[in-house]
Parts: sequence; C-alpha cells; structure tokens
Amino acid sequence: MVQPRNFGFGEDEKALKEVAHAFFRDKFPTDRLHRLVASNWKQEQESECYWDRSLWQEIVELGWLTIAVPERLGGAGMSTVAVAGLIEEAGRAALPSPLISTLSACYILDACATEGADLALALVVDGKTFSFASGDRYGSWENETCDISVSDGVLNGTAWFVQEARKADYFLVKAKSELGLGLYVMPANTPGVNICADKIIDLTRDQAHIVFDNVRYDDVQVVAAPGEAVAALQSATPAMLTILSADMCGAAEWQLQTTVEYARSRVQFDRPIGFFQAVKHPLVDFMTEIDQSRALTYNAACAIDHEPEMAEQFARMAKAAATDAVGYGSRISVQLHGGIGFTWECFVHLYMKRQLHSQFILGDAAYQRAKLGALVLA
Amino acid sequence: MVQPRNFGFGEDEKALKEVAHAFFRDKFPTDRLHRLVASNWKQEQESECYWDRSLWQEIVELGWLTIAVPERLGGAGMSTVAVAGLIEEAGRAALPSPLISTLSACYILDACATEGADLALALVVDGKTFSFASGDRYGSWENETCDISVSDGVLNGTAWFVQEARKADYFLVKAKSELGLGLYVMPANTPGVNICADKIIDLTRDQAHIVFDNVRYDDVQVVAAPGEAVAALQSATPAMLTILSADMCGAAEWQLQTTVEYARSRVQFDRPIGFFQAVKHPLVDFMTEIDQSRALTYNAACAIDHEPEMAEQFARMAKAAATDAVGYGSRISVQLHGGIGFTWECFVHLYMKRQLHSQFILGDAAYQRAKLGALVLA
Amino acid sequence: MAKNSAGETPEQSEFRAHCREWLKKNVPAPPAFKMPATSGGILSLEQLEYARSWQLSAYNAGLIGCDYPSEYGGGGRSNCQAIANQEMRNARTPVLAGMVGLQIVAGSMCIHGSEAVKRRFLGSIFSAQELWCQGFSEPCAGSDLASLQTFAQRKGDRWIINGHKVWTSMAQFADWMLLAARTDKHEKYKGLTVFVVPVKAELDKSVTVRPLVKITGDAEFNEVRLDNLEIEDSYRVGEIGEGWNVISTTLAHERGAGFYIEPLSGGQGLQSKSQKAEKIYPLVELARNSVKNGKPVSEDPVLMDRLMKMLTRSQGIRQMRRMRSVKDLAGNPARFAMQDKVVAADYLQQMSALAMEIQGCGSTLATSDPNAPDGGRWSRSYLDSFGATIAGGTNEIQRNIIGEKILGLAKTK
Amino acid sequence: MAKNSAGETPEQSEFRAHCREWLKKNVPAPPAFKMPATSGGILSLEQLEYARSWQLSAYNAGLIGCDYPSEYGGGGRSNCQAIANQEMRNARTPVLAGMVGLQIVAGSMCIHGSEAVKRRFLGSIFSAQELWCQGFSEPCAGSDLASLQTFAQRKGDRWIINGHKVWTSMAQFADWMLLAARTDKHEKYKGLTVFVVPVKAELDKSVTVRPLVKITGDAEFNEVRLDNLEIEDSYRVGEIGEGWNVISTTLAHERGAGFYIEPLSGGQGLQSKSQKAEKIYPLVELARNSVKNGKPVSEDPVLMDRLMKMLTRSQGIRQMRRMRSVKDLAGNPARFAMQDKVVAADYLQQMSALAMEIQGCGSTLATSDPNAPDGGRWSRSYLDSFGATIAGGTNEIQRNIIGEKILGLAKTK
Repeated sequence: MVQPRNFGFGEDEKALKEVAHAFFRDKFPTDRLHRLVASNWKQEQESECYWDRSLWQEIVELGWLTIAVPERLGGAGMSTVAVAGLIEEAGRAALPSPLISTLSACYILDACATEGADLALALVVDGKTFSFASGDRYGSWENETCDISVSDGVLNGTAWFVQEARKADYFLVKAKSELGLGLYVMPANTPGVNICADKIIDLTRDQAHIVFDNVRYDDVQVVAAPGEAVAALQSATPAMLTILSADMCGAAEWQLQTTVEYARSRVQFDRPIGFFQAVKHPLVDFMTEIDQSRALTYNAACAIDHEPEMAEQFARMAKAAATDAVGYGSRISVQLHGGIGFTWECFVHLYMKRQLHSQFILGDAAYQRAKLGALVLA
Repeated sequence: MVQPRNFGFGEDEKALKEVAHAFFRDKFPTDRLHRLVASNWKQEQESECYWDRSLWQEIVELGWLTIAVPERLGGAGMSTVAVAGLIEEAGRAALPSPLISTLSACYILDACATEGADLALALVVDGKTFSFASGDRYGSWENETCDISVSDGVLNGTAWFVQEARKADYFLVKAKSELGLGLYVMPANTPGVNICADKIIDLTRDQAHIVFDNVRYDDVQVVAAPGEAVAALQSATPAMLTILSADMCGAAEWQLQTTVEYARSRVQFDRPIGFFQAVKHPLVDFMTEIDQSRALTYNAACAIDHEPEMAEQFARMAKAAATDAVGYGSRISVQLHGGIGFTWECFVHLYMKRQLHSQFILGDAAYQRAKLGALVLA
Repeated sequence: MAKNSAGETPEQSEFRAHCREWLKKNVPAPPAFKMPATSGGILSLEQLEYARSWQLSAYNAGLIGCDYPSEYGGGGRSNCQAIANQEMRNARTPVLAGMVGLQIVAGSMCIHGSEAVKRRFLGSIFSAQELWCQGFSEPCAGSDLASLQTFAQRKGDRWIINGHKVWTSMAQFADWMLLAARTDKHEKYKGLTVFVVPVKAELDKSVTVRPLVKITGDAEFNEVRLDNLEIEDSYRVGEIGEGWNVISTTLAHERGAGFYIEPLSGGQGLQSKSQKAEKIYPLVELARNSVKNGKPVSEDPVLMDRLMKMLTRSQGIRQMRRMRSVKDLAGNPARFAMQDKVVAADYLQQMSALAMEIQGCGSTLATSDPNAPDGGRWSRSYLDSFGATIAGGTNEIQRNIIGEKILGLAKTK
Repeated sequence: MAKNSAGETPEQSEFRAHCREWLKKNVPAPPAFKMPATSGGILSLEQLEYARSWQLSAYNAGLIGCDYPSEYGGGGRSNCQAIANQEMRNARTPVLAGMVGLQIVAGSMCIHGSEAVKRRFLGSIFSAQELWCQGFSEPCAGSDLASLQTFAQRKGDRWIINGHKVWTSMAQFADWMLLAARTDKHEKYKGLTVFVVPVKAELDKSVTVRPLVKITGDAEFNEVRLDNLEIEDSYRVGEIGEGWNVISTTLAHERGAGFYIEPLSGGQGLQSKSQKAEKIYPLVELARNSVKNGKPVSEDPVLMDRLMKMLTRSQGIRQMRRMRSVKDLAGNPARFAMQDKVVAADYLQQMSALAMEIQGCGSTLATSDPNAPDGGRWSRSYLDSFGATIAGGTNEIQRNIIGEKILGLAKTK
C-alpha cells in the first residue's frame, strides 16, 4: 500500500488534535455558541455575522491558521491528516470562523506556486484570513463556470456563495478572460469590491455575494495567470473537500452524542426512550455512517499526503459519504428530540442548519458521485 | 374529474373479485403451491414448469380468460378495473398460470383492431393461451428493440424472456422488417419454433427464449402489419403494466399478512416479536407502500377505462410504486421470519422469488420513472 | 339509498350544487396583507379577522359543521362535509380561523360532552365566534401523553387547576382551551379528566401565555401556565377518570381518522390550487426552471428519478385518500385513515429535502433573502416539516398505533 | 516497543517476511474441481480434503493460530494473525477447512476451557485434524438464544443430553460440536452450560444429522438431534451455569469482535483478488459490460449514481477496518469491531440487489442457466445475503447490542 497503514496519524497529529479538542471543549461549549448566534431569534439576524474575535485571536496565536502553509514560508507545514484532525474538532464545536475558508485558500495558493501566491501565503502567516470567491449565480462547483471577467487589468462581475465573506481580510478571486481562468488576490476593503451579505439559514456561518465593479489590480495580485487557474484548483480540490468533510464528521459526532445523551435521559412510558428500537436503531445507523465518513475522510487526507493520484476519488467519496451521513443524522437528531428538538432554544437546530449548509457547499452527494463515476470509468 | 370517484369498481367488479378471492383461498392455498413447485429442491427443477392444469381448466370454465376480450367477439368485455381485481387475487395466490400473459396479449390484440387480431381473440374465447414474444437478448422493454426479423414471409431470430412460454398455445411475435415492426400470431407447435426453457429463480413461473428458424406464416397470422405494431403496443402498455402491478400487490398483501401472522405468534424474549419496533415499523411501512401501490394500480386501471390520455403516466407510477414496495416487502418478509425464513421449507421465499421476477418484467422502477419523467416534462 | 353515477345520494348532489353556487359568488378576494397557509400561522389581528369573517360567512351558508346535529348548531346533514371541503378546495377559499376548534375540539365534544356543554359551545366553534386551543402536551408528556402532570383538584362543585402546557397553537387568540388534566395521581390512564377552561377571560390572571419559538424562528406556538385556575364542574367533558377516552377521540380527529370529517381550509394562501399531496407539481416547475452545476435540472437523470419517485408518492397518497372512501376496495377503511398522517408527513419532509437538492446552493438562503430561489420556501418547509413528523404524536408513535390497531401486533410499551 | 514506519514491531516485520516467503512457494494450485468461496460451502469429500490439507500445511508453517499460546499448539506470538491473514489474502490461498473451529470454537475454548480441554482440542483445531460445528441455535431459540431448550441432565460424573439444534454448518463432516445446553430449567441466563460433544463418533447412534435446505436450494446447513447423548463432565467448557458467558465470548469471536483474531480464508475461490468489501469492483466491470433498455449501463446516470454509492460504502467499510487498528483515531475500537458485521451484511445485500438491477431481466436466470449474466452469481448472492443479515444474530439484534454496549442506551427487552 502506498499509504501508511495508520493514515500518517503520528505523534504530532495526535497532539494537535488533542489540544484542539480540549481548547474547543473548554473555551467554546455549545451553550456559548447558542448565546453567541441564537440569543436573538428575529428573522433579521439571518444576515448577521456573529463570531468570537477574541477566541479567533487565540486560534491565530496557536498557529492553527498556518498549519497548511509550507515551512519555507514560515508556516507549520503540517500534513493534511493533521489539518483534518484539527478541523474535525472545530466542526464538533460548530465554530463560526474563517478557518476552513482560509485553509482552503492556502491549498489553492500552494498549488499555484507563483511569487504572488507565496506573498499571499505570507499574509496568512501574518494572521490574515482568506475566502475563495468563485461561485456563479447558480452555485455551480464546476471549475469552468464563472460570472467574473477580467480585461484590461479590471475585474467585473459577481462571485456568489462566498463563504465567511465578512470574516475574510482577502478574497481569492476566480475570473475569466480570453486566455482562460485566472486567480487574483484582492483585499476585502479594495474600492469597488462590494460585499452583499446573504441572509442564510445556517447561523454559524456567513455568506455573501461579492460584486466587483471595475476593480483594478497590480501584477503581484495575480496568483495564477489566465489559463493557469484550473490546474491549481484541480490540485487543491481534494484538500478542500476533505477538510469540509472533516468539519461535517466532527459536527456529526456532536449530533450523535447529544442525541444519545437525550435518549438516555428522556423518560417516556416509564423508560429512557433509548429503550425503543425506533430510537436506538437510527442512532446506531448514524454512528456507522459517521464512522465510515470519518475513515474515508482520513483516507482522503492521507492520499493527499501520500497517494495523490487517488486523492480526488477518495475525497469525493468522503464528501459524498459525509453529506449522506449528516443528512440522515441531522434529521434524526431533531426527530428523536421530539417536541423540544423543534424549538429554537434546543441546540440541535444549530448543527442541523450548519450541516445543511455544508451539504451543499462544494457540491452535494450526487454531484460528488457523478464526478467519482467519471473518474472510475475513465 | 374524468374518472368516477369509485374507480368504476361497481357491483360486477366486486362480485368477480369476491368469487376469485374465495376460489383461490379454497382451491389453491399456499401449502398446495409449495407442494406443487417446491417439494423437490434440486437445482434441476429450476427449468421445470409446474402448474395445475385441472385448476386451470376450472379457471377457463369460469370465463376468466376472456374477461378482456370484447363482447362482440364472445368475451366478457369487462373493465380493466375488473381485470385488476381478478389478477390481484391470483397474485395473492402466486398462481402459476398463463393468465397474465394471455390477458396481456388480449390487450395488444384488441389494440391491433385487425381481422387477424379478432381471429386470435376468438382463440382466447376458445380457451387458448397466449404469450407475447418480444424481448431482446438484454431484456429490453423498448418497443423498438427486437432480435427477430421478417422477410419474404419468413421469421428468423430469437425472442428472449418470454413469459409462461411452455403454458402458451400461441405466441404473439414482434418482428422487424424494413417497413417497421409487425406482430404475428404463431402456434407454439409450428415447425421451426424452438422453445428453449430458461432456468429461472421464480418457481411459480416459466420463462423461455424462443428461436424462430425460418418460420413461415400466412397472411391471417399478421395481426399488425409492418409499421403498425408500435402504436398497438403503446396503446396496450398501460394495461400490461397495470395487471402486472395488480399481481404484485396481491402477492405483497400475502407477504404482509403472512409476516404479520408470524410476528404475532413467534415468541422471543418472552414476547411476540411484533412487540419490537424493528419488526413492527417495517411491517407498517410495507403496509403503507402496498396501499399506495394498490391505489395507484386501480387508478391506472380506471384511467385505461375512462381517462386514456393519462393511462400511461398512471400505469408507470403503479408499476414503479409496486416494484419498490415489493422489493422492500420481500426483503423484510424473509428477514423478519429470521432463520426459518431462510429455509426452503418456509413459504416466504416462493413469494420473494415471484416478486423479484415481477420487478424486472416490463421494466424495473427506475425504468418506469424515466419514462414517466419524459411524459411529465413533455 | 339511490346513488347517482358519481356515487352520491340526492342530498349530496343537491348540497354540492348549493356549495358550488354559493362559493361562486361569495369567496372573498385575497386581502392586501399576507395570509398564512394554515390557521396556525395566523399572527396578526387583521389576519385573524379576515379568517374569522370568512368562517362565519361559510358557516352561515351551511358549509361548516354540515354533518353535526342541528340542535347544536350543525347542518344536520349526512356525509356532506367532505363535499363542502372538495368545493371549498376547488374554490380556493381562505383559511378558517377556528381550525383548532373545528378539527380538534368539536368532534370529541360532540361525542363526549354533556348536553349543556354541546349547546353552549359547538355553535360558536362552527361560527368562529369563539376560538379554541388544545391543552394536552406538557414538557414531560410528549409521546407518552398519559404521563401528563397538570393537576385538577376537586373542591366541592369546582376544580382548581395548576400546570404547564406546551405546543399550544392559537393560545394567544383563544377564548377557550380543551384541557387534559390529572385528577388522580395513582392511576396513569384512568386518572385523567378533560375540561373546558377559559383562556382569554383569565389572561394574566390565572392563565399566562408565552410564545414558543420554533426551529424556523417563528413563534407559532405558545406555552401556557395555569396557576390556581378555578372552573365549575359543569365545564367537564366526559366522566371523571375517563379523560383518556376523550383524548383518544380528540387525537383521532386531529389525525383525520375520527368519526367527524373536519372542514378544510381552502388553500387561498397556497401557491398551487391543490392539497398538500399535490404540492409536487410546483417541484416539477422548479426542476424546469433550475440550473445546477451548469445544466438544467430537468436534464439531470438522478434528480429526475427522485422527482418522479416523489410524484408517484404524491399521486399514491392522493389515490389512497380516494380509495379510502371506496368501501369494497378499501377493506378496512381505518387502515387507510390511520396511515395518512405518517405518510403525508414523511412525504412533506422528503419532498422538501428533494427541492433543496434541486436548488443546490440556493437552499442555503433564508426566506428573507431576496435572491432565495422560490422565495426560500423549500428550506423553510423542510425545517417546518418536523412539525408534521413530531406534532400530534410523533411518526414513531403513530407507527406503533397502526401496527397495534391495524395489524394486531403486540403493544410496544 | 520500537516500531518501524509501517507501525510494526520487529517480531511482526520478521513474521510478515516469513509468511510472504513461505506463501510464495507453498500455495497450491486451484484444484480441478470447483471449490466454494467459504468453508460452509464445502459439500464433497474431495473439497474437504483439499481444504484440510492446505490448513495443515499452513498450520505447520506457523500461519494458523499464531497468537495462541504455544503450550496449546498455538504460535505463541503476539498480534501476528492479522499479518498472516493479510499475506494469505494477498496470496489468494485456498479456503480453510476448519473455519468453524478456528473462528467460533478456539477463542472461547482458550478463554473458558479447562487446561485438559485446551490441551486436548486446540491443536487439532488449528491443524484441521479434527473438524467442528457449533450447536447453539434451536428452532425456538434464534434471536433469543438464551431461551434454548436442549437439556443436559447431570448423572454422577456424566451428562445425558437431549435436544434439537439447527443451522449447524459442517455438522456432516464434524468430529465435535461446541454445544450450549440448559442445565437448569428455572434460570434463563444462569441455567446454561457449554459442552464439547462428539458428533462423528455418535453419528446415527445418539446423534442424527439431517441437511437443512436454504432459500437458494443448497443444503449448506444441517439440523442435529441429540437423543440421550452421554458425555463426561470433563467435556464441560466453563462452570455449570456460566454458559451464557461462554456463549457471549463465542459470538463475539464469530462476529469478529472477540479477543482473538481468527485466520482468514484466502479467497482462492473468489473471482477477484479481494475481501468482500472489494467485491464492488466486479460490479464496475459488470456495469461496463451490461446493456439495459438499449444503452450501456455505464451511461445510465441513475444506476451509476447508485453504483458509486456502493463503491463509496465498500471503501468506507475497508477504511473503517483500517482505522480500527489506529488507536489514536479510532477512539473506542469496540465501536468499530461491533458494527462490522451489520454494515458488511447490509452492504452485501444492497450490492447484490444493485447488481440485479444492473442486469435487469437477466437477474431472473438461475446459476444453472447458461445464459445467466455473470453466471447468475448476483441473484444467488442476493438470496444468500439473508444468511449474513440473519445468521449469527440478526442485524436487528446486532443493532440492539451496539446501541446498548457502545452508545449506552437502555436495554430493549
């Protein structure tokens, strides 16, 4: 086997995951999340962007923002398996933060291998946050679709479904020209960059569409020249899928454990409801789906590190499995909580909404399977 | 509403269904079926063709073979809803017989509206049995695919997946020529017609591929001239789908009731196993699927009688729903019987195997839905 | 009785003609303000008044309470409410303000109530002159409703009631509540009794109503606290200790499986001219109009396969409802009636989930986002669908009941 | 202990090298006659002898029973069986004749047996000199195994046993049976005791073996009747009344969740060079080679979507097995071990069902039909899959156990 049998999950990876686990458990328990994002239940808050900046500062100081930045640029340069472990813990906490969006940008920038990209990665080492701005009006995840065009050194158009847009210091913008797709680094406060917040269901994220209105850029902001972007994106796609899957697996484990705890303590008909197979068996099934998704996620991460020719296949499997698992698990986490699960005050809806969002970002399960099928049959 | 609210299920239909119900209950209980088809368990029997000819003679004498033959030709000319009711009862008994194959042929012949077709229908009135010979090597249900060709008054080629082939006195053969597809009536004992029995899993049916080796025919055997067959087949397709669905619904109700009975009587952990939700809930779900499939089947039958423009849509829905229902129901009927359900001596496998066969004949659920989608979006 | 070709008695045919005629002239135009799709969604007084005046007008025309005895304000007809419902649906009439009273209270009150109670309350339920809420569920009594703890203490000819009810829709507008309370702490099922208790008259005195926020962020439900609420014994419904019977009758009506057929809101607020089961057709439209990953959804065979599965299910539910009334085909009609809620609730949830997949990333957007495809209704309806699979008895409990009552399986408890 | 880059101890690395070396030279060619994929499928004596002589040869080379103490005939190694299994799988070694003994008997015998029993039996289990069957299930004791009625009556230093066992694979060839019997009629779980009883020596005397025909028409199982079978008390395994403990240990090993890792058959009889979980790859081939309704299945997006779902599941199971051995990631390894059987059985069933759909009408054909696509193996494997979802504890019971043992939910009973 090309991959190490233990997924390359060695002492460093273990230590990082354990520290992250304790950090989120102690500093960001779910009641704190609920107070942060759900204490006000008016519809208007759907366009709010709540996050805990002091907690974020601690995360930056722990160096977690730079773990995917190569050592030669001052980053920690850790394995993708390590990144997956960290993000799994952040997902368990349903952390509102630009961590995933910045790490995803790091993988793209690293794949660009240009001077501009290295400068951008240095910004990450300085604690700056990123988000990838690429979606079209319909939320396509095809590399080829793009509603932003570039000509004469000016960007025009709109990027849709941009994640954590109001938490990002910089955008990594995909734009098309006659020569093909290119990638551009753009400070969020550049004149002509208009961030239009979306009102979204997930309370733990923010999302926006970004209108670029005659935005000028310098050469140094070009991190992938026209025609060079697709290769970089293809190379970074497995990592983007894998870290999102890791987030979903972590959040899913929270959903499982929280619902199990309820099934152990809630008494109806003189018995803890976990007695009933209509409660017990779905929980077991959810557990088996989580475990497969996790195993596939670490397998994908390990392939990125050790078996890159299989990385896309494995990463698509991980995202497909995680998407199905959390679709099922979110449903039962609310359903098995019964009436209380249908209320705003119960925590389970926060995770259901985050998972719903994650299901669609980077493409849903059927999309991953269609891509996988093309790879397998190729 | 174009359709009568009661599906056109009036006194005649009710009387026929009740008589059929009592007939099969009294004359062909399941232990008799098991003795007939499964008393010998050697693999060789998979090519046997067991049926009860004296019971069949009684059925012919009751006139059930002719219920779909128009009155002007001496048939009973009953509604499709009546036919569905009869076949539902035959399906409940898992009756090995050429009833479905002959009734299906009647609908095709009636749609041909030619002199030859009328003569063929008169044969049915005389008690002769039919089967439609049309499948290609891959079991396609597309009207256009065909492995038999006709030229110079001679048929050559093979019809695959022909149902109840060894119980049929006549075949209704689909063949292609330069002018398009035609239909031909062929006595089973015609020289050059070679019936090659398939070894099949379903013990309650027989199936064959039929090799036509320079088979000559008279003009009167041409029931649809070249180029005329597709229209007739399209017109008869809803009825063929509907009566097969009725058979599946009847057999499904047997599966449900038999498994319910077992769940009421089998005791484990000091309780009838129906106590356990892992037994109870699947049975309830199977029941709801049967009821939807039945309702869709009668709706399709009624549409054939009263709302022909909707008949194909409704019939495809019925077959799709019935296929999914019996796939699920067969699985749980064996599973919930536990160890005994996995044995040859238990009756449930006879029905599971019949249902598996029915699932594929005339196209499975996904096939029906693809056809339905094309109709709905057209 | 002689029946026409549609299987209707002369009385029914005549009544249908009357409904059609009257509706043609009397259905009001939709109001300028937004109306909810169900009475539970009524939040403002102007919505309430619109729905209330429609119900009064329909009641006066004989379309509400048709099958109830005339001495209690009903129409005194037989098997006519279903006809009025069909015609009201076709005419897309407005929401009825008093659905809780009509659907939940009237049937069991008519079956179990005293003569005095029936004469006092039924008419005003039909006319919407008085509005109702239901006081059954409690924080610790959900699926296991009979474990409820709200206590009614006998004191001569009066009862003193203390307790805490949840999931009480319409409580903020209700004049009365049908309350299930414990009157004996030692008997679980035989220790329950049902009462009629005042809400509006006691508000902020012995009754407190507080909104309960749903998963969607809407406050369609309430919690109600009763503190030393005193009522006369004549407000009792059914015998002391016979409450479980009354509750069961009520729940059967709530699930559409009771003796009386309740009037239906006509769906004026709905986007399509249809029952819930037909909501799929907008989904076909949605598929036609949606683009996903660069191609039209109607050309995506995987999504189309699932859409056709939903279309088949939708038609299956509709035809099952039709078959339910055809005795010779239906066999045991209770089998059809009892499964309806489970099947419809699951369907609503799965259909909404499919719609979200059709929309892809657009499903991340809330109803308040102007770019949300189809106004964000499908994600909202997915979240809301847990109301259907949980409220009025979870689907899990419903499956128990069906397995036990219809299939005769051993009780799970 | 120092580990190399693959996470292996020096002992393990050396052992792996030994296995690889030995297997390179000693794996026999497949025989002229057909061999079954599992030992349960052995029906003829020539099949049995082939499988038996392979097991003896592998045992002599140290590849069987590696982790058992050497004083009982084991290899006395530590964590080496898994390595031998990997190497045997890669080398596509033949089926092992004594799988029942290896998988079901050896582990619990080693844990619960007396010194005499271990010395007498374990070595001949490893070498296949004696073959075993398992006598637990009875007609009325399936899921509820502890309700078994086979009775062992104490008579001085001997026991007289009467009863009826079912699902006994290999009984027709077995020398011995591991028998669970009741020794106390008043205590359900505490009234059980486990024994070793002779089969071959008592055949047609106090033991009768009759084939039990499966749903597929094959007779891979037997029923065994015991009529006044007498054995000495020294054949007892574990204490009197402690049988449930022994049974639980045995079942854990049967489900692959026991203390000892059992040797694996190498899959010489399988069509692909792979474990069960990888059987999917032939399905991809099947899809490539199948035509359905006039078009290649590989161009049917609906079937391809489901095939990719299965491929993902197959890989998921495989990776879960890998993760199970990575302690720092796995958390509680029992969580992985216990779910393996349920997940693999469901997968096998769903995969076979999908293969049938890919074949369409071809799935109606039996294995004996020369035109059956892929030799009819998928329909057969679908029918056979109920063995996996039912035998050794139904999936329903397995889910109970997992929910209770791993998630800590209340016992369903």
